[in-house]
Formats: sequence, C-alpha cells, structure tokens
Amino acid sequence: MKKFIDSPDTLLQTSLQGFAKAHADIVQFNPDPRFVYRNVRKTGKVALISGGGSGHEPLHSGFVGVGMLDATCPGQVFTSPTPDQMLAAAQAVDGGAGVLFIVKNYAGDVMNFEMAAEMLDLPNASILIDDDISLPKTHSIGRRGVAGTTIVEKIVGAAAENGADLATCKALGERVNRATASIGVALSSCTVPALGHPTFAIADDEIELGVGIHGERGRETVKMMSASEIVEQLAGHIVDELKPAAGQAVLLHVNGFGATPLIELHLIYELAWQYFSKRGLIIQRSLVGNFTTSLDMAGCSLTLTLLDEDMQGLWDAPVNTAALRWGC
Amino acid sequence: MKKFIDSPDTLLQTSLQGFAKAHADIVQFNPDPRFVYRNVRKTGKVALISGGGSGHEPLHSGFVGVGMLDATCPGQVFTSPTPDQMLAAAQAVDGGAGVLFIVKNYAGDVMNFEMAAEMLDLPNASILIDDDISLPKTHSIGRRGVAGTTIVEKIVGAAAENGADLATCKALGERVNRATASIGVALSSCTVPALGHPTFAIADDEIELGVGIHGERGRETVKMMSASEIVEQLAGHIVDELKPAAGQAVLLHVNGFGATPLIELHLIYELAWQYFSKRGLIIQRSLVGNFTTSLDMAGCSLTLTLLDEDMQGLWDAPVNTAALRWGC
Amino acid sequence: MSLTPSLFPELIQALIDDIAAHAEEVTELDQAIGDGDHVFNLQRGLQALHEHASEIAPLDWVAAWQKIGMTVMAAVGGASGSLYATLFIALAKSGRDKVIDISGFSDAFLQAVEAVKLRGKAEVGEKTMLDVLVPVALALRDEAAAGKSLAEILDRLCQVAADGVEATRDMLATKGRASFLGERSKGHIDAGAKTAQLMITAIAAVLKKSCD
Amino acid sequence: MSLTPSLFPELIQALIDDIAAHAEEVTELDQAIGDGDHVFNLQRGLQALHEHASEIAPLDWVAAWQKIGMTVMAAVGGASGSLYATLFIALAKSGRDKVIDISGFSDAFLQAVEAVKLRGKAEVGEKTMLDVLVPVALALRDEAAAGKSLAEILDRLCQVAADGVEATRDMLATKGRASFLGERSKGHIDAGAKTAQLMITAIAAVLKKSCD
Ligand SMILES: Nc1ncnc2c1ncn2[C@@H]1O[C@H](COP(=O)(O)OP(=O)(O)O)[C@@H](O)[C@H]1O
Ligand SMILES: Nc1ncnc2c1ncn2[C@@H]1O[C@H](COP(=O)(O)OP(=O)(O)O)[C@@H](O)[C@H]1O
Ligand SMILES: [Mg+2]
Ligand SMILES: [Mg+2]
Ligand SMILES: [Mg+2]
Ligand SMILES: [Mg+2]
Repeated sequence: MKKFIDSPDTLLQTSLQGFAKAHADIVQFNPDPRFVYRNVRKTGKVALISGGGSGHEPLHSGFVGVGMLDATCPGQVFTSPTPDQMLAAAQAVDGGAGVLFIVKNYAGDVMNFEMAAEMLDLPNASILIDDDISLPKTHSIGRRGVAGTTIVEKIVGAAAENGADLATCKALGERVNRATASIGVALSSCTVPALGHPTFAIADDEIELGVGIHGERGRETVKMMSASEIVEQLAGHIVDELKPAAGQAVLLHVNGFGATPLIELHLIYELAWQYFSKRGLIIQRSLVGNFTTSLDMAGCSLTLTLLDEDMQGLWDAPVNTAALRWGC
Repeated sequence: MKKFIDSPDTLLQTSLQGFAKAHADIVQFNPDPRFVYRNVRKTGKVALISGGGSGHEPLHSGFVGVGMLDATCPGQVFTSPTPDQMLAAAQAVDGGAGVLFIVKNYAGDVMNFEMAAEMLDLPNASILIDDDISLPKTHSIGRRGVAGTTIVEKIVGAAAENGADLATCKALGERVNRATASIGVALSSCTVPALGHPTFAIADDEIELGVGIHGERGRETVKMMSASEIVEQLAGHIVDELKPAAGQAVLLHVNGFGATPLIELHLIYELAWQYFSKRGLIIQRSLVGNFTTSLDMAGCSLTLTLLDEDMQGLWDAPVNTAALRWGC
Repeated sequence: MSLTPSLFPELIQALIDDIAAHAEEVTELDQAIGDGDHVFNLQRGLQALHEHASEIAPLDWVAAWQKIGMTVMAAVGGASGSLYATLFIALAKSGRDKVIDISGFSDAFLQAVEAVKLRGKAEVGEKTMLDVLVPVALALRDEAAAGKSLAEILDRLCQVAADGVEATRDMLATKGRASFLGERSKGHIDAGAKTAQLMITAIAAVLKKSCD
Repeated sequence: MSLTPSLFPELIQALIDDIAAHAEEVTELDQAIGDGDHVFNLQRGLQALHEHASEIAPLDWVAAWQKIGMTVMAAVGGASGSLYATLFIALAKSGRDKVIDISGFSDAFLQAVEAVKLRGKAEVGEKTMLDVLVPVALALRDEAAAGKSLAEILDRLCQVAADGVEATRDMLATKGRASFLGERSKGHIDAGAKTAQLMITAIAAVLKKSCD
C-alpha cells in the first residue's frame, strides 16, 4: 500500500482537521465526538444530519453548508459512525424545527442512527437512501444507498433552507429517493488504509458490475468492455428500473469512485447523455465528478433522477458547501 | 490498461463534448479546431487564453468562465495543442482589448503558443508559468509550469474581469508566478490511453520526488516515507525557495494528481498547514483538491503563493467555472 | 456465583490478546464477504473498554454492563458496534430485576440476545453473529436449568459456539454486507460469528481458571 | 533534379509504413526519457499529410512545403509538431527565391534547419532531433557542393543520420522533456533524433528507387 499517511489511526482525525481549516469559511469540526457542522445556522430551520463511514469524500462533509446539510458524522473508514456523534451533532445544530437524519441503507448506519434517534430528545425523523439498483428491490435488507445520496441531500437541503417543516422534508427526500436509481462499475478494488492491501483481487481484463461503495465485490465479474458497452449496460438497467416516459426531465449524475480521471468521467457522461437522449429523456441537469467515492477505487456509477419542477427548482437553489457551490 | 474508453482516438473529443454538455450554462465547445470558450463575454475585456496537453483536468477547461479564462485549447493527452486552435480561440473570444496567452513552460507549449502569437493579428502577450521548483532555477529550459497555474489563472482572471488592461494583466500574472512555488511527489505512474501501460515503473516501497505532470520520472526516486516526512521535504524545498518572512500571508494549495483520495489530500493539507504555521506564515487562503492532474497518477503537490492584499482580493473575487466557483 | 466485575480487567486483556492472535484470520473472513474492518472495529471497542477497565471493575454487574454498552456504543460503530452495544445495554436492563447467579444471568442473556435480534432485524440462519449468540444463549439456559457445574456449562458453550461458527459456512447471507454477494457469500465463515465464538471461548477460559 | 512533389503520396506512404514498423521502439525511447507520445504525434501528422497527399502532389516544391508545414502545424502539436511545421514553412520561405535543384535545396534546407534551431532555442549536442538534422543538412551542402551523384549523396546522408542518432545516446539532455531528468537522461537515444533518422532513411530509399 502506498498512501499519504502517518498511521491508519490518525488519518481520519487529522484529515478532518485539515478539511475544516481548508473550509473554515463554511464549516467547523468538533473532534470528540466527531462531527462537522456549518457556520451559518438558522433558527426555525429543520436540521439535516447525515453521516456514514469515511472514505467516500467529499460525501458527506463536503456537503455541509448553506443550502445543504447542517452537520455530518464521519465514521472510521467504511465504518458507520456511532450514536453519540449523532446525538452531539443534533444538539449542536438543532434549530427548533426538528432533526432529519439522512441515512444510507447499510446495516451499521441504519442501526447506529436508529439508536441515536431512540435516544434523541428532540423531534426527529429519518430518510433511508436505497438508490443502488444493482440489487433486486426484494433484497433481504433492501438496496444500498450510493451516489443518489448527493441528489437527495441537495434537494432536501434546499427545501429545509427555504423553511419546509420536518414532515415535508422527510416526504420530499423519500420522493427524490424513489425517483432516483444508481448503478456502478469498478475497474479496480480500493485499499483500506488499516488493511494495507486491496479489498478484492480482479484480473486485468475483468471489471465488477454492480458494486457498492465499500470496495466489496459487485453483482458479477465480467470481461472488460468498451465505454459504450459499459454505459449501455448501466443505463439499460436504470431505464428498466425507472421506466421513464419519453419527454421526462431528468438529472444525470456521473459519479467517479476516486481514481478515475475527469476525462473518462466526461466521456461516460457524453455516452450516457446520448443513450438517454435517444430514449426521449430530456437531460435538464447534470453532475459529473467524484462525489461518492470509494477511496482510491477506479470506476464510476450512473445516477438518474426523474425531475419534477419542484425538484428542479430546489436543485438550482443556492448552495455553498466545500464540494457543491452555486448561486451564492 | 483498464480505462473507460472506446478508442484512444476518440476519447478526447467525446470527453470534451460531454464536458461542454455538463456545463452548458458556462461553456461551449468548438470541435474543429478544438477550443472551449465561455458563454458570457465582455467587450473591452482582455481575453485570457490558456491550454496545453489534455490529461490534467479540470485544468484548463474547468477554469473557463466568468472571473477566470475566456478560452482554452486542449491538446491531445500530454501533447501541446496546435497554433490553429489558439488562433481560432483568440478570434472567438477577442473583446477588443487584446489577448493574453497563459502558457506552462514546456517546449511544445511554448513553441506552439509562440507560433500562434506570431501569426495572430491582434494585440497579444504571453505569460510563462514556471512554478515547479523541483528543477533548479538555472535549468537549461527553465522550470516547468505545474499546479501554480491555477493560482495565476484565477488571479489574473479576476483582474481581467475587473477591466485591467493587457500590460497590467501580464505584469500581474508574472508577479503571481514569481510569488508561487510548487513541488510534487508521485506514488504511482500514470497510464496514457494511447500507450496502454504505465509510463514508468516504480517499486512498492518507492516514490518519485519532484515529478512533473506528464508521468515523467521525478528528480529522484526515494524510499516511501510517512506523510509528515513527505510534507517536511516538499514544504522545506518551498521555504528554501521563497524564503518567506514570518507574518507573510500565503495561499496554500494542495493539489492531487488524480488518483489520491481527498481524505489523504486533507491530511497533507493539515500537515503542511502545521509546517508553514510553525514557521510564522499566515495561511490566509486554501485550495485542496484535484486541479492539475496527471490522468490516474497517485500523488500530490504543494503550492505556496505569497499573497499581497491585491492578490488576495482578486483571489476572493467572484468566479464561475466548472471547477472553481464562488461569490457568484 | 461469586464472580464479579472485578474480573473485568483480566477478561478484557484476555479478549484483546485472543482477538490479536486471530486478527489476520478474521480480516480475511470479513474481506471475503464483508468490508474487512470487523477486527479493527472490535479492537477499537476492546481498547476503549481496556481504558475504562478500572472504572468498571468495582461496579455491580448491572452497572458494569450498562457502562460496557455505552462504551462500546461510542467507540465501535459499524454493524457490530451497535449490536454489541445493544447486547450489553439490554443485558443491564433485563438484569436489573434479577439475582445475577447462573440462572439469572442465563435469563438476562437470552433477553439481551433477543434485543440484538430486534436491533439487527435478524434471525438464526442468516449467517451472522446470531448463529453463535443464539445457540449459546439457549444452551446456557438449558444447562443452567439442568443444574450443571460452571465448568461443564462453559465447555458446552464453547462447543456450541464452535458449531455455530462452522454452520455459517454454507449459509446464504441475508443480513449484513455479505448479503450483497448473494450466492457468492456461500462457502465462507461469517467474520462476526467467528469473533463471537473467539470471545466466548476466551471468556470461558478466564472464568474456568478463576473458579479453579 | 527532375524530382517533383508528384512523388509525395509515395513518400508519405513510405514514411507511414516505416514509422509503423518502428513504433514500439520509438515509444520505448520516448517513454524512457520523454512522455511517450512522440510516435503518435508523428503518426497523426503523417496521417494528415496522407489525407492531403493528392492536393499536394500537383504543387511546386515551395507551395508543397508551405502546405506540408501548415498541415503539420495543425495536426501534430507537441514539441515535434511545432519544430517540423517550422522546418517546412521555413523551407518554403527560403526556397521561394531559389532554383530547386540539389544545390538550391541544400541551401534552403540548411536555412530551414536554422529556423528549427531558433524555434527550439537549441543547438547540436543537446540530445534532440537537431543532432540528426544539423549534420545531415551540413553533409548535404558539402556533398552537393562536391558534385556527388544523388545516390552517393543519399547514402552519405543516411550514414550521417545514423551516426547522429547514435551520438545522442551519451549526451546530457538540455532541451525538451528529457532535460528534466538531468543525468538520468544519459544512456538513452533521443526519440526525436531516431524518427528524424528513420524518415530521412525512408525518404532516401524512395528517392533512390525513383531515380534508378
Ligand atoms: N443485521 C445483523 N444482525 C446480526 N448481525 C449482523 C447484522 N449485520 C451484520 N452483522 C454481523 O456483523 C458483522 C460485521 O461487523 P463489522 O464488520 O464490524 O461491521 P460492518 O458490517 O458495518 O462493516 C457480520 O459479520 C455479522 O456477523
Ligand atoms: N527545443 C527543442 N529543439 C529541438 N528539438 C526538440 C526540442 N524539444 C524537443 N525536441 C525534440 O522533440 C522530441 C519530442 O517530441 P514529441 O514527443 O513529439 O513532443 P513532446 O516533447 O512535446 O512530447 C524530442 O525527442 C526531441 O528530439
Ligand atoms: Mg464496515
Ligand atoms: Mg508530449
Ligand atoms: Mg465489516
Ligand atoms: Mg513526447
């Protein structure tokens, strides 16, 4: 393993200190229990709190700021955070209008957020993100939450900023989540610092279709394909899932897993754009880049969200975070 | 080689089409000759044009937009663009106040921009960026231009937007360039799509100190070190070069080469912050992320710019590009 | 039963040593069908307990379990963190109205394992730590009811735990990360089941020694 | 000399074939001390010339060189693109007032190589294509002045080119990307020198055949 690291034990904490310094105009970092929270707070606003294992940066801490999240609770690399982090974060950013937890559907995240919710002495609700269609809808623990999380957090973040109440935010988040489908492909595994070697082995001419974001193997190992063939596979699954009508407005998100250069992500975007356009979809909004990463994994995912006017307006609303910024 | 690619021959063009679609609110792409230019143009404004080999994304095309560049000329991967691209770009974005070419100091870039400047029938000037201190100042062809380019383009971009004239923009750019020093380290090589295998081989326990941004070997191959030791080496060279006085305001830029995750870049940032702070520098502004990349190379560079009030104000000025956005 | 939490520092040290001795093996298991962090999660928890060991030692069992649960909850994270935190907090809760002898403990433990099932929405047979915890809890109840000696009971529990681990090998994972692999999850032992067994066996060894 | 640009399509095809045959070798050279794209840059240029070959064939030499220069300029990029574009545009410029026989060509070629030196701010001995182009231009002038036959001249140029390439091996690179490596650049042949030699040799072969 070659990484910039002093010790796996200090990586996360030191990195978060750096993150907070580099974005001191937007966020602050509370070291123990560990949470990142925004500088600008509003009373009467629903507080949005997300979190999960680290190693997916900029998700989630890169999304803390005006128009998006109020706080995040970073766990150890690929390990869900603990309830005390969520409780402390909630106390710190509560604005009197309740707390909404945005949780990716993983056993550890679900259970730890659930424990926090049970203990929290404030009105609260949770949204479970489960946009990863590489697993069947009927999967025993439901589908995973992956890159669609960014879309949900942005849109609900805008609504909360505009003063929507807790129930409205929750319902909106669930609506966006239902309108969103993602699927990913890995060209390489990733290396968890504490482990020091790649999580799975993959041959030079093989790729993993339907991977999650923790370096776990995907749904199937297949032979390497051209970018066009890969896009056809991924986009085909998404169309099968969402069954969008011709003329439907969509948001197309090409998400890199960390080690895939932008030149390739924009190629994938163009090919996906052509694929969806041919099927009559109107690509109204786009997001291309490394947002929900798996450390140093090479690969990417496609995410499509069926937009209505409301969602599109909230997507366009001002946001000022480390990783997403526009309109302000 | 595992990459998202149909053919090395179509990668660049298709990727640029995707880039322009994903950022249609900011840029347009002219396919032949190849250049990217901003939607919002101003008469009476100096036109800033940059460019160079591709594979460094988001540099430069990610910096086209209000407050930064007017146009960029992307060459093939790691190959400087051709004079006809620069001429066509200049014609397209000329605002009647002259054209400023911002050129990284590489033989190919210098010569091709020089040919364009000779043929261009408009008032024009050029800035050569040579911030890479891994080579001695006395190097036979001068030092290379690397990640400091972003800083120069942002600051001069703001000045041009504010109406500075050609001579002022050129002088400012050269001042920022002189106030800027960068040095990088690679943990891996990168793979040029047309070649299909890594440009250099490097042992599992070795790193390249003083690399450029084209996958070429660095100044020396050394044994792997801890992140703190690496920062001490890089930051030490920068301090030796710039010899900043205590109390000096600086901009600290940690630039990833493409495959190094943000968690590591923020760690490096924190360690560099501590290093420079201990030496009495005031880190007034920061930029952390993948901005001047070498395709899928793992590694990073440190860039320090000694700021004066003027430069700091221009850094803070509104910018609206694909890769840098604030204040608007 | 004259056992008290004064044993706790020794117990934790035994667990730390035993998990360290099996760290690579556990990591390989969690990497094969999980994400490879299980041993680090456990070790972070054990380390935190080690740091609080002297506070815990003088407590009564109920207070000790509560403190253990809260410590694990704040230190571990992941699926196993919330499950073990739940186990100990539930143990404290259901132990509150009981005399903590073998029979009282076996009742409380069975209820605590039920709380883990609820937290994880899981049952025996889904290739998780429950495939060790549940049979061990049941065996403990049965053996205690049959009036066996502590040594006999501990031997039996170690055997049941070992069988439980082995049983996970051919199961299809339907909970936790391994479930994402579907059929590919078969043929591998579950890491969480393995560490549950290791910890039970290490605890048993300490208890047997201290009762000699 | 009765040679005209009507030979151009045949020449380009010969260059394309020859560079293709040596592509891997050249890439290895450019990867060792450069960035590995040199052969692709050349091939892109040759391909563009191939596409314009039928337009170029009917032109006179000066017009042909101008067109070649402009085509290379727009197609290639990189260091070699601007240098070869400069070579041909300068050839057209200095050929304009000359009779293009061997002696006129040798004068024009020498001036064109001077233009390349200016463009690249480089001299012989810096481990670049100039270590082939300069000695070849000088030998051409000398042999032409000595009144040698075309065949003799071409043989001599091929020899000089080969020596020029070989001489770059032990040089310290002070221009181009290889200069970044400092002492590490020694022991490797320069890729641009190699392809200059390959092209000169391939052109010589076509010319010799067409004069037989
Ligand atoms: N829903 C569940 N119910 C019971 N045990 C579970 C459940 N989910 C996971 N586990 C157990 O937790 C173990 C994984 O723990 P760990 O690796 O620490 O957390 P994570 O899965 O979050 O990375 C699995 O091997 C399994 O035994
Ligand atoms: N300043 C220069 N003068 C003459 N030749 C040069 C100069 N710089 C580079 N070269 C030649 O160009 C070759 C490299 O060309 P190429 O690989 O196509 O471009 P780049 O160096 O931009 O990648 C070198 O091998 C060398 O022969
Ligand atoms: Mg985990
Ligand atoms: Mg090149
Ligand atoms: Mg795990
Ligand atoms: Mg080259």
